[in-house]
Amino acid sequence: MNTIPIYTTKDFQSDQDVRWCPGCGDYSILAQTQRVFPELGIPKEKVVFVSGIGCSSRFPYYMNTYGFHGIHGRAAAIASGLKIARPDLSVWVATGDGDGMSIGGNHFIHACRRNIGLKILLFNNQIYGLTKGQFSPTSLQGQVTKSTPFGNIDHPFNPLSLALGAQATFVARTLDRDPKHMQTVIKRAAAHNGTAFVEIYQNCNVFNDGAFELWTEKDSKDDNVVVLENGKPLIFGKNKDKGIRLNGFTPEVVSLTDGKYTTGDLIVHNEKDSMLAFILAGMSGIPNLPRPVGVVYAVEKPTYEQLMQSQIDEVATKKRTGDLEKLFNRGETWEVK
Amino acid sequence: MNTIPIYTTKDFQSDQDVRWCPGCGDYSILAQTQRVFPELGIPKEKVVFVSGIGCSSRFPYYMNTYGFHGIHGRAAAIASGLKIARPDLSVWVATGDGDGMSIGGNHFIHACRRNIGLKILLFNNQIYGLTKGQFSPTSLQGQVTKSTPFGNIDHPFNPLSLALGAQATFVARTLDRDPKHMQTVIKRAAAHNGTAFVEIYQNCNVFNDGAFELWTEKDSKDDNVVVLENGKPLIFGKNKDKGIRLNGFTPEVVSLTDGKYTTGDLIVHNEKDSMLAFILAGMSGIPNLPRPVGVVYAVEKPTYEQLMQSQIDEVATKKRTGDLEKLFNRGETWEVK
Amino acid sequence: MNKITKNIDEVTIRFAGDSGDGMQLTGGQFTTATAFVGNDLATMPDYPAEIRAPAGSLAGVSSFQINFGATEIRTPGDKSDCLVVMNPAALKVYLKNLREGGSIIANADNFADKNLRLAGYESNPLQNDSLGRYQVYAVEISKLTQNALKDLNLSPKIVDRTKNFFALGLTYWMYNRPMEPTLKWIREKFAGKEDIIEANTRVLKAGHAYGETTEIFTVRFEVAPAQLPPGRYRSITGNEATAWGLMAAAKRANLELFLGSYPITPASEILQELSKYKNYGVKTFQAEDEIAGITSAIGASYGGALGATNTSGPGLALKTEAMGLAVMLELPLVIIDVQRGGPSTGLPTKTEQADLLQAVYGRNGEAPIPVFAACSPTDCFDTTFEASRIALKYMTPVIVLTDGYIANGAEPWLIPKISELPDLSPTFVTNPEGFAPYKRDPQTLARMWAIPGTPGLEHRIGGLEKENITGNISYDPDNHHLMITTRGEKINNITNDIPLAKVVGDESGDLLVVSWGSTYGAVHNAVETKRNEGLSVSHLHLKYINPLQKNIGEILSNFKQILVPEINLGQLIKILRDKYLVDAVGFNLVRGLPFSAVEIEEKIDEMIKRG
Amino acid sequence: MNKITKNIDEVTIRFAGDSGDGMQLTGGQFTTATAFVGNDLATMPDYPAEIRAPAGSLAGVSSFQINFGATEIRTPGDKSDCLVVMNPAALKVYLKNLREGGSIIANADNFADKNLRLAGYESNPLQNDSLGRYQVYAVEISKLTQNALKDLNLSPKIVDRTKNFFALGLTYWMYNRPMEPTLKWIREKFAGKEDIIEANTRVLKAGHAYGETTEIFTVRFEVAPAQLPPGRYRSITGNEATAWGLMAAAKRANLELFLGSYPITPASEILQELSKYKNYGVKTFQAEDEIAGITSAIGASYGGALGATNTSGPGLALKTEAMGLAVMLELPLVIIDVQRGGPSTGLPTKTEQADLLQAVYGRNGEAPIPVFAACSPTDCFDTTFEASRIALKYMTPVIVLTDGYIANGAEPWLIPKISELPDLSPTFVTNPEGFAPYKRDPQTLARMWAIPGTPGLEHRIGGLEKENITGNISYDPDNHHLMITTRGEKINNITNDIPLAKVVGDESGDLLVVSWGSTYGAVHNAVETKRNEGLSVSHLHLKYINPLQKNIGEILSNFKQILVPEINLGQLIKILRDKYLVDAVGFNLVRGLPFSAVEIEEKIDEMIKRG
Ligand SMILES: Cc1ncc(C[n+]2csc(CCOP(=O)(O)OP(=O)(O)O)c2C)c(N)n1
Ligand SMILES: Cc1ncc(C[n+]2csc(CCOP(=O)(O)OP(=O)(O)O)c2C)c(N)n1
Ligand code: SF4
Ligand code: SF4
Ligand SMILES: [Mg+2]
Ligand SMILES: [Mg+2]
Repeated sequence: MNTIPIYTTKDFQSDQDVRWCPGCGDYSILAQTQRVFPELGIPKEKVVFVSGIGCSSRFPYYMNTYGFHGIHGRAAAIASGLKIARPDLSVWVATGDGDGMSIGGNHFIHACRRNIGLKILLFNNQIYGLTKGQFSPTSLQGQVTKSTPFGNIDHPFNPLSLALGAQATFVARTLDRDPKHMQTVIKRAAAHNGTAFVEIYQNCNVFNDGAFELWTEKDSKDDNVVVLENGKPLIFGKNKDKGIRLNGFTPEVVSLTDGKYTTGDLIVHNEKDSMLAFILAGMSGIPNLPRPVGVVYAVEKPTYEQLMQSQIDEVATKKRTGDLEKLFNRGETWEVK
Repeated sequence: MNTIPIYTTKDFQSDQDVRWCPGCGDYSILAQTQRVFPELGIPKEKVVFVSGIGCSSRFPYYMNTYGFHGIHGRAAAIASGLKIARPDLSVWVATGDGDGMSIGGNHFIHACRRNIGLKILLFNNQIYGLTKGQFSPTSLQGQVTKSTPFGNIDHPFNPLSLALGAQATFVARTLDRDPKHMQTVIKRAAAHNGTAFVEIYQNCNVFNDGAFELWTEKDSKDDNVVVLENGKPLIFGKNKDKGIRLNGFTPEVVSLTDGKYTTGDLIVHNEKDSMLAFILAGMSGIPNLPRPVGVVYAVEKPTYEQLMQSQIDEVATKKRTGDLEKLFNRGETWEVK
Repeated sequence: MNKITKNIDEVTIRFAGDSGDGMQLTGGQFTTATAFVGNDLATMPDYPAEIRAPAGSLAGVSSFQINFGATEIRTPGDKSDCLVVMNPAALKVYLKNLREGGSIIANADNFADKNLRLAGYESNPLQNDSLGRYQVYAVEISKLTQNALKDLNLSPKIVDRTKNFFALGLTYWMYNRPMEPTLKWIREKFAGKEDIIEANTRVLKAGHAYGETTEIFTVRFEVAPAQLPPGRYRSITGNEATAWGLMAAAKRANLELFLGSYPITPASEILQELSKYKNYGVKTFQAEDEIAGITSAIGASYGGALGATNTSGPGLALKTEAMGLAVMLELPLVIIDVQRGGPSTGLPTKTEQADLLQAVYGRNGEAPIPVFAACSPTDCFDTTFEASRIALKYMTPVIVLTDGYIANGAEPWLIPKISELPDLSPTFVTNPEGFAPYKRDPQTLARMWAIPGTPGLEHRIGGLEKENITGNISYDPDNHHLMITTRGEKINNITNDIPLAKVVGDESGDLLVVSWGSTYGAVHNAVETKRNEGLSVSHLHLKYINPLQKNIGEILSNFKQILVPEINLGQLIKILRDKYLVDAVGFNLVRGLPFSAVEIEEKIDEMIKRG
Repeated sequence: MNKITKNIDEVTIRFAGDSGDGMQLTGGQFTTATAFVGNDLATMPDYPAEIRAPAGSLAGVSSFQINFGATEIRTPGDKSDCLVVMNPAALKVYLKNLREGGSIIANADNFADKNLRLAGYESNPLQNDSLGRYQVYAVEISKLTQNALKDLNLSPKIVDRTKNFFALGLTYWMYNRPMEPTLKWIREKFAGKEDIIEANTRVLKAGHAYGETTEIFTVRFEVAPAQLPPGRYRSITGNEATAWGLMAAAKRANLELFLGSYPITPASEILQELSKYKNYGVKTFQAEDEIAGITSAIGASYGGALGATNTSGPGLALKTEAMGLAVMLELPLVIIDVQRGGPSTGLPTKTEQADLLQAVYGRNGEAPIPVFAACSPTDCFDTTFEASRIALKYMTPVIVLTDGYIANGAEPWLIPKISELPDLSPTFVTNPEGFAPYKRDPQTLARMWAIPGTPGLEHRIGGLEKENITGNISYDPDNHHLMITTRGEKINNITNDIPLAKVVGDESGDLLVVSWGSTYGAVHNAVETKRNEGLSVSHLHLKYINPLQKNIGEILSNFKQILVPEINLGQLIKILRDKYLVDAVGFNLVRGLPFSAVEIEEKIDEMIKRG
């Protein structure tokens, strides 16, 4: 039996110079990933990072694991093939809001649907970084970018809703500026069986600086972020004095101090409730609600690679392991002398 | 001022031989569309049907309007360009579950997100018809098809959930075998401002016969279909004796005759509630629930082409209509004599 | 009755009828019986256009052609000698493919008003004299079938469905084929349904007896067994052979086979065939589109499988960008393009050879990929196996071109012994010492291959230009030039690893006809005919399109004229003219159909005459 | 001080520094001042690789080169005469591009430990004798800037940001450029920020004064105005010119312009530029991917707009399938490919010419598309306009090839009068009588164009093969051949509509150098040089790659040798050899860089010597 070596963060740092702009949120994502990996209990050589193209997609070069820097938008498809061929590997996808949601949107939703064992980290900076600042499908309406000098008229995706709508079994959100939280979420994603989708709010300080300030800055975040914890009511605020309750199906903020509502009135998070998951994901689209972060949804469902293996086993049991020689000679054949 | 001629169904029938298999559900969709169009008040020459490739994608040939038979999966993208260039046209997309959800999935979700004024009719037969019977992204798990001789291991999309997750503003479902219902839904789609998505259960009697029997056959449909009507409680059953209520966020069937529940306990349909829409769409994934048909969701939101026009108007007001000659001579120029 | 038996060398028969008439089954059974007597053969189904048309319509006609003989058979036959038609539409569609003086066996019962109208006949061709140039046998097949089954109490629908066996029995009699293989097949196929077995058996025999006893048939034909290499044979279509070629290659490489695919006519059967072999180390992945098809296969190759993807022209177009990635990554990958009529959606069910330039040149940047072409159904096996060999040995994607004609066609295949096929096992690096992802084998220039899961060899690859040896990203100008030329050289090196080209006929002369892909058979036959007539003409067939074999230039230089027939507007010819500066002449018919030998023969005559 | 003024014909200067040093701005201002005095000029920025690197690192260097002169300028210059470097990394990167004996102006203040280390210098090159072959001016630019602004109370950061104006002022003095245009620009750009205006103004003047007064500069240069055609000029980059070419074409066609696009280096600026002109009848659509980019443009063209799409190599690969659709639909469409280093992701920020064969041949089936190539930044305007003309007149997609080099480079552009540009208005059919969607103009073979919204002309088109004239789906073999050849003929007809090719130099001789695209300038200069030396060499430049002009064959036949330099492994040459059977020789350097004239000159010498 092999034992897994005891790793440190260093073991996951490759020898390549990290080439993001100083101050870029990508550094934190890299650091947290490198910090978390020693704890996952996966042999380093069993880990593969697959990416597309974008600033975020440079990620694999910096991880001292196997790495595959693909072409724009195709990371999920490449990774799917790899995972199906090699279910023993731990396959991670590092992608951007352009790479994963624009050109790569189809592979993304199909990976979710199939519940293939990929861990997809979406570096959402609401901009195309590498190509120097055009809008992305997560850019805000009205956002002025290089390709929308008069403001963006596209309505953005909500990545969590999209993943849920595509039948994802694990959906989470975290932030570049909250290292501890990100570490927890990455660990949860690693532990999930099937497609795990993590949206990471990532600041592009060059082309979209401050996009997530409200939810990352010291003085505003407590009042604008609600951290989801399974089984716990949705409470937030600097003084833990606010909560989220449902009005019909629509979440709303209530005060826990004005006597009208108590903790008992609040939504209690249940990771396994797919309908609640949609409600929580949808909060990003409603003004004045705090932004939920954490694991929004997590259920177990047979993975694609498990189903494939069962089918292989089943067929092999019924029909024995295939013998090509016999196959070729099966059915109508005849001898020429 | 032009008046619109009074059309009959015949006016919308082209001179091309209809070439679907005898018994195919596509015939009904064509018939209902041709029946409804005279009532829409749109001049025939302003209507364009755009399609991709598939049995369903032959649709444009049979409509005596403008028609564009594109390439596989790209109908929504072609139609988007057309609608942006020509907002005056009524642009319809006829697509299949392969064309629209497999190869064309990305264009589909982006059209929904942008709320571009397309009417998308998805002929869902849960199979690839034209290529003779491989599974599609809406085929059921376990389904035996030409490419899954031991049963399909893919988990299917729920087209309604996918559209909602992609921010669609109009989402509906109807059935090939219910002409009246289909007519209503098509009319509603036509009237919607923005992307209107209609999933049509369509029987492929050659490669996937009976896939929707439960919801279309006389003796089973009443007990297995719940027809959504805005503002009305969800009641169904041959004797209108069953209803749907929520247990937490999960819909469940209750009897209206055993005294436990009354109509007042049931879900009341509200087309404008996005969270309810997800719940209703999600019903297809829960065993033993009736299948909802009708308009699941319909809200007004500025369309892409409207936003573009406002922006053009705004810029034109601020900067006047562009004069190319002036533009070329603007900024740093110099004279050579 | 006095029946004459004529000995003939070669016959072509076509069975044609409505889609519902079971013509493919009939043809298949005839094929089995023909193989059984030891003839060489080739077959070709012709399906109606993609969407099923109304019964009896021209668009709904389905047919099956078989060419068999006592000598080597290379094509399913140009014109048929005998046309079996179950309805007027079938006659209408295929009469032009019947040779003058050929026989027509028609189900007279179906030549009634409605069917005649659907086929566009004003009057019954069986009854007027429009078919004077042919030998017409109007047989009341439906009625005779009903008669044969009268006492069985079967539904009229079922009775009607057996009528193709009547036609089959009749042709068995005419061409002296044994009924036993079909009778056996009926027993196995319908095991448990005794009434169906009985019905089919009776009708088959009734057809046979009809030939034997009625007066209208006076001649039957005898086709002696062919001299085929000894061994065990089976019939195989091009698409089956392609699928099996991949399986055999993976087996001999000791790798799992991974097919990433998206259905498309006429390539879907490869996916369908491979999806049956879950228990053979084969994984098939029906992806969301062609791009995911190829990129998933690249991912699988990266993981150490034999990655493959299959498609037709429009799908190949979509895979273009990813092919460039595979070139950059230098990973093995087999890309199969079953060509069909283009451009765009074109003629999806018809054959064409117009993807050659796309395969050779259709990528951004300098992205050389070997391109091999199969020339017949069975050659699909060999070509796919060979492509896998080169892909694994040179760490490169390889494109295999087949086309709708050979993909759907079938011929007898001498079943190989798996253990006697070449060993293709790659060497995975496992030793970290001296490892660098772009270190190359000095002879092949193939790079080292280390797969995930190997401790100590963790490394990163990608589509950006990479530094020689280390594989790190490099923007250095000279390195770029070096890598571009190295990748080119690697592909050119393959010429050292493939056999020299061989001319059929003299090594020099007046005219050389150069073919590639599925035109092989027609060209071969035409050149043979013309050589027998004494013309100085030879034949060169190219399996290797890129790189070309070393001796092609020399061969071309030995002929006064060069003719290149292609089912496109001239594609291979561009490469030959560019590379060898020879004034080759193209012969181009783009009609969605294979060439007939006669067309080539006429062109040869014209060229020779012109001198 | 005694300062000498030297008259020179042509100078090349490069400004280089860290990404944050404002070198692009500096270069831009120098360009304006140079245009102001009437020199001809060409410029070229060189950005760092895509992701921004740490300050002071080699990867972070940004530069701007300008070549200007009293004679016609065709390239941004091979080697520079003067190199202005703001830090050691800039020196390290660009020293090899400085000619022997050239000048270096360095900001000595930045040549300190950390920066030297980052650039990989062991000791300060300004202080050791490693730069002996150059004229080195080590100027304490940072300190002098600080001195000039001492009393203004600005933050050190802001002060530091103005130091590029010192370098600019100094070069203005050296090359005798007027400061006024820049002073004016400063006033306008920073209107309202008086302190910034004051700071920049002071520093610019300080730099100028430094040259005038200090002793280290003894020579200044005078470059006389060039003889340019009279008229109003502006500086324009290739990507801007492409965007404007599309706008001008749409204007002259009386159509809306629709650009369906997806960002990709180095083509994104075309989308960005056009997105500014909402009020000019321009609609830009940033699509979800390249496929949606082109298909939306096809949809827009179908609706009666001038549809266009732009991309670079990997994106062109993705558009392949849709291009085939456009061929089949016969709709106008302009496809712009700004080539970059390949294959795959390759060298995204570098230049290359390796998409030519993809553009000409890279589609499934026979799908001919005209391919035109621009040769300089301003030629992008003409080529795009011409492509639009052909697209509209022949109802066809047209591909325009430019590349990273000319897309980012700039030169003076004689601003055309819109009203004097050719009228491109298409005729939309409105009369139902005699209308059929595939009825053709007998001369051009272009089909009739009826757009949605036209009563009575409702019709359907699509990617399946269509019946001649009616456009209905047709599976007929002969019709297919007819349509395939007709589409081919239509494209060939364009040769009747384009001017004949002209040779620069003698019409016959020892050597003809054939160029296409951005190698134009270097080849032109090299041939000119060699002709001046008395060699029998001429130059043929091809803008029309497909179809080739009618007289190309004749021209080629008049030379003993033919040389085809390309930044690829030989692509145009394949077409020439195939088509004209001439033994042309390739000259191929694929380094992500433009050719220098010297490289071409050497190759010319070699060829002439070899004879
Ligand atoms: C086929 C193709 N199209 C376009 C590009 C250009 N491109 C590279 S990265 C990118 C978008 C990057 O945005 P995102 O995925 O959000 O990553 P970020 O840089 O913001 O991390 C684009 C459009 C490409 N490399 N390939
Ligand atoms: C690029 C490309 N890939 C694949 C195909 C083959 N193809 C044509 S239709 C189709 C799927 C049809 O399924 P669906 O969209 O569900 O339509 P249906 O026939 O069931 O109505 C496929 C795979 C094609 N024509 N083009
Ligand atoms: S451009 Fe933005 S996302 Fe890219 S490295 Fe720089 S800061 Fe990060
Ligand atoms: S194959 Fe199926 S979907 Fe297609 S026409 Fe036939 S019945 Fe309809
Ligand atoms: Mg981004
Ligand atoms: Mg379908």
